[in-house]
Amino acid sequence: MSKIGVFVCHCGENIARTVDCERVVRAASRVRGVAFATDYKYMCSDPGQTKIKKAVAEFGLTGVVVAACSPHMHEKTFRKAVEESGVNPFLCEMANIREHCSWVHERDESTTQKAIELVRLMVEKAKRNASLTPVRVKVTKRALVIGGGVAGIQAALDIADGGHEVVLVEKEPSVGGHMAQLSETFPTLDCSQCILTPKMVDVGSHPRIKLHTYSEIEKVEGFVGNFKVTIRKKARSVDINKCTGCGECQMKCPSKKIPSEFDRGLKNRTAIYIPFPQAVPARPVIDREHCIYFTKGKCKACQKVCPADAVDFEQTDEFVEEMVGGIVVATGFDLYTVDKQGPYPEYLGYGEYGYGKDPDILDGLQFERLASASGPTGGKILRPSDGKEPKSIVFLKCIGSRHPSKGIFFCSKTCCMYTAKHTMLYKHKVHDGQAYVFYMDIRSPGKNYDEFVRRAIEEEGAIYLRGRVSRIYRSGDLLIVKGADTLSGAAVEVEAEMVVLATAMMPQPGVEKVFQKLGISYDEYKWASEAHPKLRPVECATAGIFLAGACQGPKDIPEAVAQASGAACKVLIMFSQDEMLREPVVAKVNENTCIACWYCLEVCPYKAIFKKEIRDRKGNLIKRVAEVNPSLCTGCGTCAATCFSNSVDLDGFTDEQLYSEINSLMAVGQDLFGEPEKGEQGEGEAKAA
Amino acid sequence: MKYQIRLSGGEGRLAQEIKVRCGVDLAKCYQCGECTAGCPITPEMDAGPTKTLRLIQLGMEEELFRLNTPWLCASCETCTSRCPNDIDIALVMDVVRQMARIKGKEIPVREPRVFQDVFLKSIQDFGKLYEPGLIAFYNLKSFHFFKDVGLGPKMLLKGKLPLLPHRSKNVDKLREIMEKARAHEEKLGKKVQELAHSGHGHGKEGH
Amino acid sequence: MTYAYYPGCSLKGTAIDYHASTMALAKRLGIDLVELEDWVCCGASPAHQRNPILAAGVANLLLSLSSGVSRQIAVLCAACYHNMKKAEEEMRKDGKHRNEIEELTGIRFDPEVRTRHFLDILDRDYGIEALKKNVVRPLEGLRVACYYGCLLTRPPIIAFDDPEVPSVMERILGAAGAEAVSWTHRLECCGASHAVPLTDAVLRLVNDILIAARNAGAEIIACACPLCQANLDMRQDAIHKKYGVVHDLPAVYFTQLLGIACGASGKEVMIQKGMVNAKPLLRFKNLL
Amino acid sequence: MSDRTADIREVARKWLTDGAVEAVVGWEQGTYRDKTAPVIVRRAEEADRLLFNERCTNNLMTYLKREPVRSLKSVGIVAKGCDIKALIGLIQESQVPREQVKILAVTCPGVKNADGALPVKCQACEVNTPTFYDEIVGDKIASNPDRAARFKEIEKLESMSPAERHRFWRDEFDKCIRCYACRQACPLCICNRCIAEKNQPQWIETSAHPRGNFAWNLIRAYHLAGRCVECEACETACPANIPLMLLNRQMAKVVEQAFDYQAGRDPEVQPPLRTFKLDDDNSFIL
Amino acid sequence: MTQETRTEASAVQGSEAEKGPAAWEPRVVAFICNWCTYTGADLAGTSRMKYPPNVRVIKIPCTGRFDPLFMIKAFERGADGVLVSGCHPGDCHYTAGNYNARRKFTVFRKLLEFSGIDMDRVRFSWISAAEGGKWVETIKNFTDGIRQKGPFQEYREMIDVR
Repeated sequence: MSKIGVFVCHCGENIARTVDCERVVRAASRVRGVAFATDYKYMCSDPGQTKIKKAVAEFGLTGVVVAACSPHMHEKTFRKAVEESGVNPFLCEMANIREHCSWVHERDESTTQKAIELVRLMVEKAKRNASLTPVRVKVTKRALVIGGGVAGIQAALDIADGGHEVVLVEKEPSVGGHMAQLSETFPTLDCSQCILTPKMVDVGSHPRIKLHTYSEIEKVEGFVGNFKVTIRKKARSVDINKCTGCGECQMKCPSKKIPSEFDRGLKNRTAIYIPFPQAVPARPVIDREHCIYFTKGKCKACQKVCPADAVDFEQTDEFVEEMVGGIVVATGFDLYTVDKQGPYPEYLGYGEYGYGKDPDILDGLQFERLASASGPTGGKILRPSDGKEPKSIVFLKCIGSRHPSKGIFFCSKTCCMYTAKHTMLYKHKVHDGQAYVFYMDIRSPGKNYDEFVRRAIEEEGAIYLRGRVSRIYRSGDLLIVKGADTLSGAAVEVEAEMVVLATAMMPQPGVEKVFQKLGISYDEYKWASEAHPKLRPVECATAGIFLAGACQGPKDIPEAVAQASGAACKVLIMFSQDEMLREPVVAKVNENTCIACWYCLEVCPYKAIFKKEIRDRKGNLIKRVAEVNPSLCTGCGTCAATCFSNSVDLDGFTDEQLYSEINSLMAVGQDLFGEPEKGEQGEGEAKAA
Repeated sequence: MKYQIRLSGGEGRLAQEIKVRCGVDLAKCYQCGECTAGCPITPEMDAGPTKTLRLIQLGMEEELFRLNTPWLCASCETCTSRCPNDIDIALVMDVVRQMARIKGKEIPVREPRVFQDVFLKSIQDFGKLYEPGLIAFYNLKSFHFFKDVGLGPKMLLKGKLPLLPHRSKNVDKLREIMEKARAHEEKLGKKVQELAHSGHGHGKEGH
Repeated sequence: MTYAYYPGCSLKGTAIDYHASTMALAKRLGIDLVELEDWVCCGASPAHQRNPILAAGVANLLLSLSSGVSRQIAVLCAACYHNMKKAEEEMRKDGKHRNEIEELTGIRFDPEVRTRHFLDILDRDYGIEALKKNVVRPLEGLRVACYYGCLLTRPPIIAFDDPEVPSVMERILGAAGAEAVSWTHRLECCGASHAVPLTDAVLRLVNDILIAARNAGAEIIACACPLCQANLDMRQDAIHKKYGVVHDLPAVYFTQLLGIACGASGKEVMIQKGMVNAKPLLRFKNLL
Repeated sequence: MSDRTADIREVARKWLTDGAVEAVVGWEQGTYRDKTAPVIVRRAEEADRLLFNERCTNNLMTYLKREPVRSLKSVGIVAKGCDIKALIGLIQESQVPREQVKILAVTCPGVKNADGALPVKCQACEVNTPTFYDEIVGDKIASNPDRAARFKEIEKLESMSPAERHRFWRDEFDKCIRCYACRQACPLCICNRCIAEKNQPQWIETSAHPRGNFAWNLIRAYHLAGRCVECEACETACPANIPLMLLNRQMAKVVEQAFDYQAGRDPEVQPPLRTFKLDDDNSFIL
Repeated sequence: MTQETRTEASAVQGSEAEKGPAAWEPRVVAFICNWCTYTGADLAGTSRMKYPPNVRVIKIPCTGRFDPLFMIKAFERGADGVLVSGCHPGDCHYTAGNYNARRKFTVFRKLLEFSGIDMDRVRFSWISAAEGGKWVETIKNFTDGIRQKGPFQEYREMIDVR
């Protein structure tokens, strides 16, 4: 039989003014299972807390209900008090008779009545409270960073400088990501590589950073604090330790006609290649699809010339296991392509622009390469078709982005700024040229951003036309761009010599496979989803996994870097303790009645529910059931509410508790508190202090 | 075309009516101009599709029906197929024409309407299009007596114009459908009325 | 191979040559086209311009007509095809709309029915290879500008080829030995429905199209739509008067060229019906 | 015109002889001429007990979730298009492993109710020729579904005032004797321990009392929302003739309209109450 | 439980029988989520807004925890109206609890409506921690609405029959 103590707080006058606290005490004392009831001016004060502790000891209370302010205010206080008196803190509940009662109602019978019922409701709950112990999770103080773009680099460096080991995984042969491809960066126009390369070098040489380039995530097991990650190191066909990066092999390689990924096809590379001069590690890799030896069976030119004898054709993919406590996802973005069968087949291409087949129709990154001093043209703006300098150039914004009929609704956020930058770069390089920009809106919030755009228009003379373009077609030497200028309400035809499409920022193609392995959620476009759009923007719903950079949605460099440092900081916070404590409000499964329909598993936002096999001694499968991993569960209770047979329940908000809370509501009118029936003396009778 | 825009609530009504009549939601239009950019007839049009849709969004009925744009629309559906928001703009133009007729508005360009009438008359009578009749009628009604007369005899010469109209057995069914369509039009009209009275049809309606 | 056949008003009137050449071609390819019984006009543009639901209703009536042979209806006129296909697809797509139309017309929509443009039939059912086998008089060295106009590929739901970059006509005439020039105005509108009422606009558009074709080095234009053909063919005098440009560029139906390639005589395909005479050119290429 | 019965026996015999399945579940001639009964055929020579006719109204899938069939390693089951929908449901909710069942689909022109009438499910049937099976017998039959038929009765009820509707259901539910025949007959009532049998807490009162009856019948329908394949087994089974399908179909209608989902179509698709869309209808939430 | 049955009877009759219908007060049960609506209600309190005392709050961690059984039970216990409220879409403390809940609402609500339950006695709302005012308004007009409707007779009948 439970012995509940009820402690009614006056909160000075705050409660007592409108609620008749004595009556609440009297009523409470007559509720079944209440062993003691009293009131006091300030329950949260020291003497108040002492009252509670004394009562617990004196009457051997099995539960405590404090009728006072909102639990959000003082639940911790009172639970601590109860704990100090030697009772499990989770046996203490609060009835909110201040915010939800005394403060919002007039002094009136009905107000006191409500207070009484709220108390009774909490008593009914407290009766069914269980002693709970916080979930403890041990933490492996090692981090994994997925993606070696600027975000990944930043996160890795911060965590490593924070004193912890970091494993950095990059799928390309070198770190650097898209930022390494950029020419100059807005709004300061400082050279991208000048600011990035030092960081790349740091990552390569940092004592606490273990770099896996040309590698991918194979498998992720475990949970927060204890992930076991398997990494596939793709066969480079070059022994990095032997190789000195002299580049001889590149010179000799006979297959030279492979479009360079780094230069986005504007330049060719060899089959054995170092992606770009500043690559880290500055070691070549053999592209087996194009290598003559791998395709035709003979050549080995590179091997012959290699002074270090580092070329190894027999090399195979290698698997490495790493134990880590936290993971930072920085898989970044790629560009939507307007061609028919791009890497994003689920989105339509732009037939009206001839699917961008025309060599003089480029995308933003290609233009970056053209404008880059280290680019294919050494920084000159020249037409891929005939190497001629374009005297008129048209930039189109929102290509793919904000274009529902092509399947994409979102705004890519960075295009307004980099297009403005492009017009400037163009003007700086082609003084007698004219840049036109077709835009729908100019979105330039951010420090010095709008000033930057205005400069492009006012000083660099770019002509901005507010409208979309309906069609582009070639007529002789020119590209005819049929657009509109909605401000003058007219159709516009521009004769351009080059067209640059600001195509949408999209998640890396196939990145969802990584997300699935990590068990983190992503939206319809496959952008990774954060735990809370406002308050937890760098965490994933899955504990121990954090987001950095454009894998979460379009971002520019400063944002990506800021978020990366945020993520790193979150990891460091996690690593600051050896163990993590978590509220014991977690779901549990009744294995006898569970029928493995996996509804709970599907609705769980935290992927905290797993399939468990129950086997007999001989190991024969008896049945499958759902199992909750308490260190992942955060106690939303969606599973419990979804299970048809209520085979899942939630500690702290159990079916029984809620049932009896609802039940207690029939306590309307005085009647329920009428004199206890015969034979119920004593147990119903509580000593009113 | 000059006018000052005064807004005093209830602007959503016009868009609402369009939505009721053809299901097109003009709240979707973000005025990107792609329709105007692609429209083959813009040079002849006073406003062009984009501006026309804008007037609807702002509930400017009078100005809308003063436009020649809807009447010059050639129904080539370039706008519809390229609209980034999948708005069937060509359909909207049709509906505007329809509403102008229902509300008995004075139309800026008469030719297309006359052509429409004559054409439909022809198929109502014969179930099929009797082209020579069409051209003749049309010229009479639109007072361009000698329009395409140049062509007529030539075409006859070339045997391109049959001399007698042929008549289809399904004409009655066709007429019935035309009748029903008219009825349906009125039904929608009532629905519009109700919505207007029930105070619906404000900007929010779209979402 | 048997299909129901909906000619539509034009093919029995101004575009009688389209009809004739199609029949001649079909005969040679062994495709029978059985005309729908008691068909009526599809309403062209005026119907939906008057009242969109009217167009859909009429289309549903047409779709319900029997030919006794097939639920696949071959259509030649781009306007008819556009109206019927659009109505068909929309009813298939949207149940609510479908019920509305069924109620309006009192005719049950049969989801089995398919509106097919003859180009599509040649391309997908008959097959380019099979077509090649039937070519007896290759259109050697004939530089053709294939003109689709608007109604054939718009809106995308009715398109049977890439709506923005179609290639079906090029492939088919290519198979017949012609040299299909690549040009820019294949999908530009000719002002179709304004053919009669707004001649000025039409002249401007047609002129642009003809210029583009000329610049691409075309000797003849192939059309798949009576309105387009009529405009491109008949307006050249007027254009001369208005812009002082002499195009003298014959515009014929793709079926006429194919028919000739497959051995039909010029008379059979009524090649003489064009206002701009195509005979000299074809003779010169000794195709006649 | 193929003889479905013969073909079924043929296939069943084949499967049983070459050991593809341990047993075949199907229909056999019932005690009364115009009735069929479910049968489990374990030996090839028994295959001739199987038959198919317009009286094969019952949905056999419900046996898959019960002994003795449940524990079989591999079982063949004769199924009409509509029955297969239920199986798809069971597969979606991983109650039946696809690889353990061999579906002997039979094309079906429609079956008859006890009263000889054509059930609504047949009027609205769009799977006369099943599409999801291992083997199929019978000539293909084109479907011409009258989808509206499903909701005719519902619309009548919807036209009533809430009070009238409540009265209607009060009277219907008052007839309920809580025999749970509906539950037993339903192929998709998959719980071992039904919520109605859960005590501590006893959410749903077990006595045949209006209060409990109302709760039971509502929750039953709710638990089948987006899962019920409209096989009408519950209604057929109900000794009190409570029009349970009204509730089920109403749920089906809601799910169709709100989530654009129809049960029993595609084993790959998530049932609606196991997933969500960010842009689900929010209009009724103030 | 003897007491249960005893009080059950009185639970329902109690108020009316003793005080007569005049004194009848609507009884509203609110299932609200701990993070948004509960905090919103707290805000209403700290800013001393006023609303009718008819509402009884039952705290759940998230609307995702809400099981339609709760609503039925509440009505069985004599509630005249039931409110369920949680975080706005996109604000759920548990990211997706309210989305799952929303689907449950959609379905169950229609079921209640179909079974003749008066929809004015059931309400769903999203009330954020900042919307103290909205909480007050919601309770006010929900309670007033029910007051006009009077006691939930249809359900009472089902409860009372012996």
